[in-house]
Amino acid sequence: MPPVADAVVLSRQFDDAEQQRSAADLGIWIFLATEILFFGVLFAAYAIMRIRYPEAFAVASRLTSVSLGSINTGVLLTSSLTMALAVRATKLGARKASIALLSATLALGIVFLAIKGTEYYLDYRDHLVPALNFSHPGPQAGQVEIFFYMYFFMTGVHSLHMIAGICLVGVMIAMAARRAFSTAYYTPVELSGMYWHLVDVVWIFLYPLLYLVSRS
Amino acid sequence: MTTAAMPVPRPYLDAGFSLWSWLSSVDHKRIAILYAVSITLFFFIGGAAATVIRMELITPAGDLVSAETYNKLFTMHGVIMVWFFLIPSIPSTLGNFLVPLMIGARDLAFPRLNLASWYLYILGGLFTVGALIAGGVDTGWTFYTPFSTMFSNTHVIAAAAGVFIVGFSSILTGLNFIVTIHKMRAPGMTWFRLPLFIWSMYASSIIFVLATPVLAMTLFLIAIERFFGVGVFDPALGGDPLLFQHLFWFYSHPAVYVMILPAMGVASEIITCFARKAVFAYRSMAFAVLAIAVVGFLVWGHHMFVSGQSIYAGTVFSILTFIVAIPSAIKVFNWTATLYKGRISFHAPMLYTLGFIGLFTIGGMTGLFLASLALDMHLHDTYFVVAHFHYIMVGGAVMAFLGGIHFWWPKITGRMYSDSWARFAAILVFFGFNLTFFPQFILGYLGMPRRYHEYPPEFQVLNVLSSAGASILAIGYLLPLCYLFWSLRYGARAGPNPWRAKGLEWQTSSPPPTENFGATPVVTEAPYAYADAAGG
Amino acid sequence: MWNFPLFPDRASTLASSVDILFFTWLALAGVVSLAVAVLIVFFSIKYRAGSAASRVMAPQRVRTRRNHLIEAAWIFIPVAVFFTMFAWAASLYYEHSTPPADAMNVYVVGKQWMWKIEHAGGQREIDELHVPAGRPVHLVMTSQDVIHDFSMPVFRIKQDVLPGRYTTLWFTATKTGDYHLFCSQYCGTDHARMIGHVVIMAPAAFEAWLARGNAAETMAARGAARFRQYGCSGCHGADASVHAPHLEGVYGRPVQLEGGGSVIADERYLHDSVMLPRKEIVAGYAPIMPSFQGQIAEEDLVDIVEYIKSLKSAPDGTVR
Amino acid sequence: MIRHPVAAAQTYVLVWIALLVLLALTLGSAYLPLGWLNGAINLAIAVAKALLVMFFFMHLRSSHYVLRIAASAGFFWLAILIGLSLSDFLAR
Repeated sequence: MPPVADAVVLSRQFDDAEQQRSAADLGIWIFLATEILFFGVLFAAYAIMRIRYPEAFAVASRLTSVSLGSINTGVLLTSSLTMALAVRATKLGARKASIALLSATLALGIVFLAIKGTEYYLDYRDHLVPALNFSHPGPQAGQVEIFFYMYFFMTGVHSLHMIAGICLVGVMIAMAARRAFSTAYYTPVELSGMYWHLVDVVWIFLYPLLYLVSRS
Repeated sequence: MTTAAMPVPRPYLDAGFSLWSWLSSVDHKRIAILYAVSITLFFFIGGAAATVIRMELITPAGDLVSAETYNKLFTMHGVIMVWFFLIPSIPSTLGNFLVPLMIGARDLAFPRLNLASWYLYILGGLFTVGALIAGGVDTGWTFYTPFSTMFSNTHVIAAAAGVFIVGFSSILTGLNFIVTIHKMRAPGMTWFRLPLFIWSMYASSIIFVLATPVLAMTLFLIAIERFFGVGVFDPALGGDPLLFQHLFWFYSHPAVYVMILPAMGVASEIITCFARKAVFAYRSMAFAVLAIAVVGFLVWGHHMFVSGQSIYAGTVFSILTFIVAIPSAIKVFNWTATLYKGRISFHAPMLYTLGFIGLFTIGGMTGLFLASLALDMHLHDTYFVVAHFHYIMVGGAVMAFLGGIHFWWPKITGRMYSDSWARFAAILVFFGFNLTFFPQFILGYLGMPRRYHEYPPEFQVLNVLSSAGASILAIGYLLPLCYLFWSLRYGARAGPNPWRAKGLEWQTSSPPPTENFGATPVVTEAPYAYADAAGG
Repeated sequence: MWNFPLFPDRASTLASSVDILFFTWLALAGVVSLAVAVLIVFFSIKYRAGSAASRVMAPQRVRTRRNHLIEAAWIFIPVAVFFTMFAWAASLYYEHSTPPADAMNVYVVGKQWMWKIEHAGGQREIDELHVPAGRPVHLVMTSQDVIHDFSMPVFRIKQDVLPGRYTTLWFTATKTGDYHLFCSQYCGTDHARMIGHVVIMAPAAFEAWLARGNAAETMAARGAARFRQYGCSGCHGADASVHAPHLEGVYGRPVQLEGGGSVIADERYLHDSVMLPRKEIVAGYAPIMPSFQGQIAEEDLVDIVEYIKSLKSAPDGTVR
Repeated sequence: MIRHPVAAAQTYVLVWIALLVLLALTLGSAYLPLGWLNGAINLAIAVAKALLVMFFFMHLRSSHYVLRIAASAGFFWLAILIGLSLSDFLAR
């Protein structure tokens, strides 16, 4: 470790940098716990609707694009890797590497959204968007529509979180470029990373629930 | 217990006098004042709605306001009182002011987040008041589907948006308190030296952060379902209205504990001070608030015994509800035992608190009537329920809130109010409250449903009694406004510790300086080390 | 004005049981509240500041054995009381959730803001429920729009009435008279006007009332017409070519479901089979029936359900 | 100053590879006709992936126990929400 030469931005309410950093750590985890319950409502609604309409959910899930969904999962998992490496680089004081890795994360995030947008377009083309142009042949139309309502709601809220994450990462890149971080002070990058990973965790659960209900 | 007082530094009230110095302050004490002013405003808006409701109910016929207006009035009364007064009341004012002072910190862990919470609160309030001005909402504060999604023609989305936003204010406040209590305690302030008020703030914060997101997303689902006509709550679309009720009460039942846990914390502080004796069984008091917070999450289905919920689920929720009553019962017994062999004096805060214990006991016991499955078949959605939860929320939470305001007023403002006026107001509120709400228990057992704009004539006498009580209650609530304002200018200087109370907040000057303490205090003894009572 | 009631009339077998439960709670709550109040007042006077009462041996923060015993007592005594009361209330509730087999069915459809009630004989009434004393009555209820609640304080019972689903209530009236009927679940503008009467009549008077009622035809007869009108008979009729379950005698019998399990074909099952045909599919049949959700009014559906109930099984006693 | 030791870059890469392998497994298994097991496997793999992300990328492995409690609280309360709701929907 290089000696801590850089000044830590210490807020007046804290006694030392360690207290400040551990407060931030605890704060972000509590925030993430609220995010889990925020998404949790959708998972609960999904579970109850799926138990109620198992066949319709199986039919509907087959209408999603499993290839794009799987690729997107890979993209997001990879972005988590670059994010984790970016945090590590920032902690080590490797500014250029950190900027590069953050930029990669940002790019992968945009790729994810682009693929998601493509899927939305395909769904629109196939008349699968509830309230907009939904139509499905056969007697289960209403129940299939419920699946797609959940699908758009869950992925939509997730995408909003992705957009927020991308903005955060953008700010981190700008801050890193301004040399705002040091080996002693990197809390913003770390917290952005935590947020990014949690959004990834949410997707890890969305993926099998939306794309893989009944492929066999 | 702590270092000697420094030469009196500049009080936080003098840190700036412009409006902007308040609106941009990140000092937890100034933010507490911002909240105090705003929740008082909302309390009187909600109270005005209640006044018209009680006036309407003086006669059996719906002759004062139309049915539409009446429905909008009780909705606004509920929405404003629950989300804009009761839930933020003690945590956002007394909690904000006292949490750092009581644990010996300079501020909350995230002061700017704290200010952001207040702005979110105001933004949410603007949406809700906007919905009110634009024509109101008539769904009831419970937003039950499919009425709220498909059948109501009022401004449901705007009101839901207001509640959604104010939810994030609660979340951020809770997050701030948890981190502060974990990380910012002064040296020597171990977990079991924390004042019980801090324990109650901690328990409430757990509920804030874990329950509120569920409400937020549920209201989001309501808004989308209403706007786009697709969703999971309307049976006509293949959804289930009981799903909404589960999600709603998963938040809204713990939210009741967010109202009463802080009140319990306040009561514990005041009783021990005016009995000059340590709280009886401190540890079990601390564990009781945590138990209430956690088990309180497992009982929401008792709002749904007659909703068409499975009878087995109803059984589970019923027994869990009995279990959650046990820690509350323990607290009541422990407060009573605290009085034993004390040296009790009866200043206004103590009168409010003794009133709180009595009313909370009645409210809690009647809750058990409602938890009994077969009895709830009769009492559900009647005035019995209305009386029960007003005993908890108004008799409990508001009494304790007023007690707390009177207790810490000298600390917050540096001034003493007129104790005789304050005692008179406390007694007036107690009698007014009982006259308002006790007849409603009888009305409920007679079967009068809640949310009725008109009612059968044989219920009139009891309703008139209730309305008469409400007018006494209104005077009881307006009085403190007068003498407390009066004290700001003419009250005697309080000094650092007018009640000779224990606790770090009393060791700094009144009003405290911006940095709270001259030097970080060091804690060396258990809480409530009142020595007077011992040794006869 | 001054002879207002303080306690409601009681007109069912259940009502007295609920009242006993209520008075037990009232006694318990009274004892506890009074004990707390008396202790607070007593301590407040005896130990007021400046009083000469002895404070020796005050339980001052010392965690003594005696304190533990006191605490244990006021934890475990309430626990025991609570569990007893829970069990009592729950058993009463269960008793109340299982209607006797010989109960007479009455159908209730709630809509903003009225109660439409239909008797098996086809008699219809609005905001009034005529029932005989001394005979169990089983209410099968549903809503055309929002959630309502059918509340009869005189029987000490109520039940939410949900759209898209049947909920039930039952009672045996014991006393003739005219009592309140309320909607207890807030349902919109005229919620307070969704009220009516429960008229309990002596059995003979009730029969007379039924006879002079407005029934042109029985519910089953009306249901038979609806059965054809909505096209049900096209598949479920005797000479239909589609492979659909026959409905003769199905009511009250267990139905084997696709994917295992069975369910008793009660009113709820018949209702859901029309509205949500894919929820419980009869074993051996393709899930081809369309949902009638939004196509059929609940008022018509209760007629059809009553018609299906009236279909007797084939002479050999089996379901074809 | 830095309390958390910085993990080696290889660790992160290995975790990433494990995640991609699990992704392939879950995708592949979804095409095998296993009945209800499909859903169970999918969920189990999702839990495994989430744990990997949280323990390694989010450093729960080396975190103070209070942070682990905070992290599990969200999931625990979600389990309460889903579990007790299902006690109604499954028993109706």
